[in-house]
Amino acid sequence: MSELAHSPLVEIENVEQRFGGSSGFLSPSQPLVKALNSVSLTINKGDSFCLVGESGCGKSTLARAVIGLNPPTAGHIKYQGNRIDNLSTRERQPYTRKMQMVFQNPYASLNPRMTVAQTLQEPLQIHFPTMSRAEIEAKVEEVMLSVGNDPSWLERYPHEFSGGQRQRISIARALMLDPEFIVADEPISALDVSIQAQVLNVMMEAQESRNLTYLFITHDLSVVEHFGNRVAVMYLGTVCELADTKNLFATPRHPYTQALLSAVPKMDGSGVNHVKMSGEVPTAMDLPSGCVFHTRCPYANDRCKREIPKLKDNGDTQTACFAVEEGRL
Amino acid sequence: MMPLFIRLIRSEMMEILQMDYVRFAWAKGLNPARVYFLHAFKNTLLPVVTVGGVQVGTMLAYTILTESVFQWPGMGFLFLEAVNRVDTPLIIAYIIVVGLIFVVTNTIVDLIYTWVNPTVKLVGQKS
Amino acid sequence: MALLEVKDLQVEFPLGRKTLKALHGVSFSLEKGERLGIVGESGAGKSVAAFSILNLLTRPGRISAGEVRFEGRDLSKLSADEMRQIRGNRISMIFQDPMMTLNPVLTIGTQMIECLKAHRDISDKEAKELAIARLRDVMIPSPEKRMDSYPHELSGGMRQRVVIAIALLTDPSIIIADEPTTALDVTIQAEIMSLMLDLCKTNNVGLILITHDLAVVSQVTEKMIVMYAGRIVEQGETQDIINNPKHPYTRGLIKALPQENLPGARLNQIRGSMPSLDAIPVGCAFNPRCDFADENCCKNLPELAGPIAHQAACTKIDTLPEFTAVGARK
Amino acid sequence: MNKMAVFLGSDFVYRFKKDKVALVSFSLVVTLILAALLAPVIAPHNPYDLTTIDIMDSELAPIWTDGDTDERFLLGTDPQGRDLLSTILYGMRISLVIGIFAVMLQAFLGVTIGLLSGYIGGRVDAFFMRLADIQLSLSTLMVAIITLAVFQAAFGAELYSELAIFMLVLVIGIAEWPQYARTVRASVLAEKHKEYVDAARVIGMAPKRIMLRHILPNTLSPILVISTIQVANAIISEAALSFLGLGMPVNKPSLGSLISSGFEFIFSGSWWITVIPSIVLIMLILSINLLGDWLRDVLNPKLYKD
Repeated sequence: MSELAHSPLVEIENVEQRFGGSSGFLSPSQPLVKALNSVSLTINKGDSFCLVGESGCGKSTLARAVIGLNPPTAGHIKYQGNRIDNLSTRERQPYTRKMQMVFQNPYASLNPRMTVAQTLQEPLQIHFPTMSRAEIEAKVEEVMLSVGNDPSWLERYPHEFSGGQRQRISIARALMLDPEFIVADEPISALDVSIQAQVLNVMMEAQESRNLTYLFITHDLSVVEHFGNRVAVMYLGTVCELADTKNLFATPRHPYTQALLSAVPKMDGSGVNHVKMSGEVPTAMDLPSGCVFHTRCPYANDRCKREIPKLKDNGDTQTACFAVEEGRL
Repeated sequence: MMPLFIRLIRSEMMEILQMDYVRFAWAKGLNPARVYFLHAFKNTLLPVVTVGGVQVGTMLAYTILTESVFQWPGMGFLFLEAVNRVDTPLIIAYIIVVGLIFVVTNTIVDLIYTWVNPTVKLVGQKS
Repeated sequence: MALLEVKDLQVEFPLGRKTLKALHGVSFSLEKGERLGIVGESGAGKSVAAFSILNLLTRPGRISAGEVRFEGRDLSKLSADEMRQIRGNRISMIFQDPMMTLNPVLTIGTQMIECLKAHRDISDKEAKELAIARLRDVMIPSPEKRMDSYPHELSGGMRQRVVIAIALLTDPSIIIADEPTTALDVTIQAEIMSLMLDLCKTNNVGLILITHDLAVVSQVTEKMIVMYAGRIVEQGETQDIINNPKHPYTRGLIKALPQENLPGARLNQIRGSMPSLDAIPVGCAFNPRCDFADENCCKNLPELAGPIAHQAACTKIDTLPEFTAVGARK
Repeated sequence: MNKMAVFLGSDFVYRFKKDKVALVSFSLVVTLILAALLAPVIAPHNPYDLTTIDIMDSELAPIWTDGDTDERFLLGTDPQGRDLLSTILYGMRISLVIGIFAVMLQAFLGVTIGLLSGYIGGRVDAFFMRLADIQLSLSTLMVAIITLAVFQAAFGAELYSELAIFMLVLVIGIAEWPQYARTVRASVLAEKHKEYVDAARVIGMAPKRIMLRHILPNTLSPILVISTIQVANAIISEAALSFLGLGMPVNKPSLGSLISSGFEFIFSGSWWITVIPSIVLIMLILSINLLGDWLRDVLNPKLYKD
């Protein structure tokens, strides 16, 4: 990763996200879901920032909040210092060009009724209406080649491609507007291992040639170890540990991160020996009080049940855990 | 009404027989009757019940037609007479009665639906 | 005579204009209490192999050739009724997505008791106690209460444990698990895998684990098969294949894993993609994606060669470069 | 041109040729529609030209029966002495015109409302869906009967008879838009959560364009499927209304009103006035419905397992 001066590109400050709970007159009231609880992160230029966590931990919700698909109910999101979470589509226009997204399901992220050419031309037609057809087609071809796609694909429909090929088309679409920041929501988890390597390589090459910054969402820790340079581990809408990849894998301090890393199946034939976590996985609807992990944490004491720990530096990584602060762990 | 249900149940069954839990039922070695009637059929009831509820309305409307064809002096025929004689109070009365019938039938349908489909809770029902 | 012997199994899907061949002659065997892993990417035919053992192929799939000998009887030739006595009783199955495997409108209790009643003529009370005992075996808290709850009231991990309990109800001799933990999170997957491992060992139950995850197979199974485009390309002792893969495809699969590469470096990818069933290349199906392929590979089909403990279907085995063992990097 | 070649070679056409029912019903529908459209050319007489109609010729039996027949009128005549065959052809044209235009109105209303309430959701969705539920539970026929009756009572029969076609199209159109709205809304809700819609929003596309360019094209197949069935339903509704005397006036009869005008005579011997148009009506509706069924099986992605 090019070690640029650490100028923050995207700042996430105390973002909260609530779903449901609204008891409209006609629509029945749904239970209140606390998807994100005051999340604060900073993504620097050139980073491959990875967000890791199990299903239901809010990593995709945070990604959608950052890109503006679901504005957060509280807190700010800043892009190069100015707030973007409260802008209308019109005001967001300059930022939309700089921020793009790649999605998880290759079979649903391309409009089945539009040819690859139409899908790729659309962003240009919207943002650069003055651009001539020839210029647009030239740009589309250039980006397709840069991502290693065969321009002959342009006239075909999405159902004629395999998962891996579609994901590469999806990446090409994200690169059409020459963005600086790309949110990738589990781009490879729906693909086979051999195809995952192809797509990851394409993303790495694009990052180097276009000086991109990635917010990479995944539940696969081995991909994080390979791809990311900074990692945030999330649990039930809260960031429990934040660190450079090397430190996190070398010296994980938060009990949940330790359990998560031990659960990853290793190939060295050492069999299944993982840290057992007691209790049942709570849902975001009945969020435990204090530290969200206290119901399953072997080191939890009554302080953990009452107060919500803040992210603090502990020498190796930043953790939100009283046991680490008090040296009990 | 009958053909509608036949077609609906057929398309639902074709879809549900491909679901994993039906294949799991076969994998458990259950006898075909149990798989078809208990596992598959109970799941097809869900859409059938909801569509059935709405059909009650159409049934009432067609009473007007059938009664006037066979000249039976039923509610529908009464309504038709009222319309021809522009007897507005009778028309209004008829509509209120019909409205009442719909409210009652739809509530019954909702109750049946929650009984058939446990995943749906009535608002305020203790699980 | 092994417990289960599959010989030259072929499966076809006649679909109107064209007939797709999903399995081109697959043979493997399983001893009592042995754990076999079947690895392959989507479309390799691993699930088809699993379902054809119990003759549960989705229409219009059917076994077109070969034998599935279980305790001496060829399952592919049995009548529906005879087959029913085996399914869920001697051989049981675990599906991939716990959300879909349990019937949403029936209670857990009903779905467990019916499986017992179908194979044992015991009273409802006895069946209920046996079911509760099994639920306790799979470490489900307060099993009595769980019997009357519906599937949607349980979490993914809990549901998969119920499915495992159902599979163990009738003390089968083999459990076929089709990607049992793919839909689960990594911490829950570790718990389910260790649970299945212990239960198989204590009850001496054979396990056929179908997955695309090499790491899970290396942790749980003793023997493994690697499948590609409807054929077995490599089979043998799991640790032997993981540490010293012979077939170029298996090597590519292992090297493509992020664990095996220096952080930040390009992953060594396998070019191209899995051929679809109606466009399988002539000769060795892997030749368009293989760096070592020559015209011989593009003409005739390589046979499985080598010692029983570790065979591979490739004529270039001895010319391949030395393979750095797993974990050498750490 | 290759789009046409692609279509002809596609599985859709392949399955069409193989399915006897689809072939028969499609050819039947095409012949009936052609017969209706070419009515002025084919029909031996013009039922609207009063000069040629002679009241004396009323209730003549069809040629092949032994009653008093007249070779000028193949299928006999109706109570006003009009040639039954040509009246049926003209009547079918009116029924088809009403059916198709009513469905177009339904489609326009239903698709717009379905699209809006599906995509926007919240209050808009709740309001339209409650409205649709009310109308559906009251059922389309009831709504039609009430509005037509009130219109006829308020504006008198003569004005009504000129505007009859227009009124019927309006009423059947307005009465049945919920069918479209619910179907479109269901598929919009399914498509809305798909990621290509999110991708469009991330590119900064205006909601209007997303709805028209992305979501609508993907809801076409369900719309196509129910359109065929809705045409059949519209024709049935029109026939029912005419039967109740609320539909087409006697001087410009549709199939429905033709059947109802011959109804009194069914017992007094001249059965053909009701029976023959009924057969034609049943053939028309049956073939359209069969075509619609076949379309549903072919286009329904869930059942279509390649």
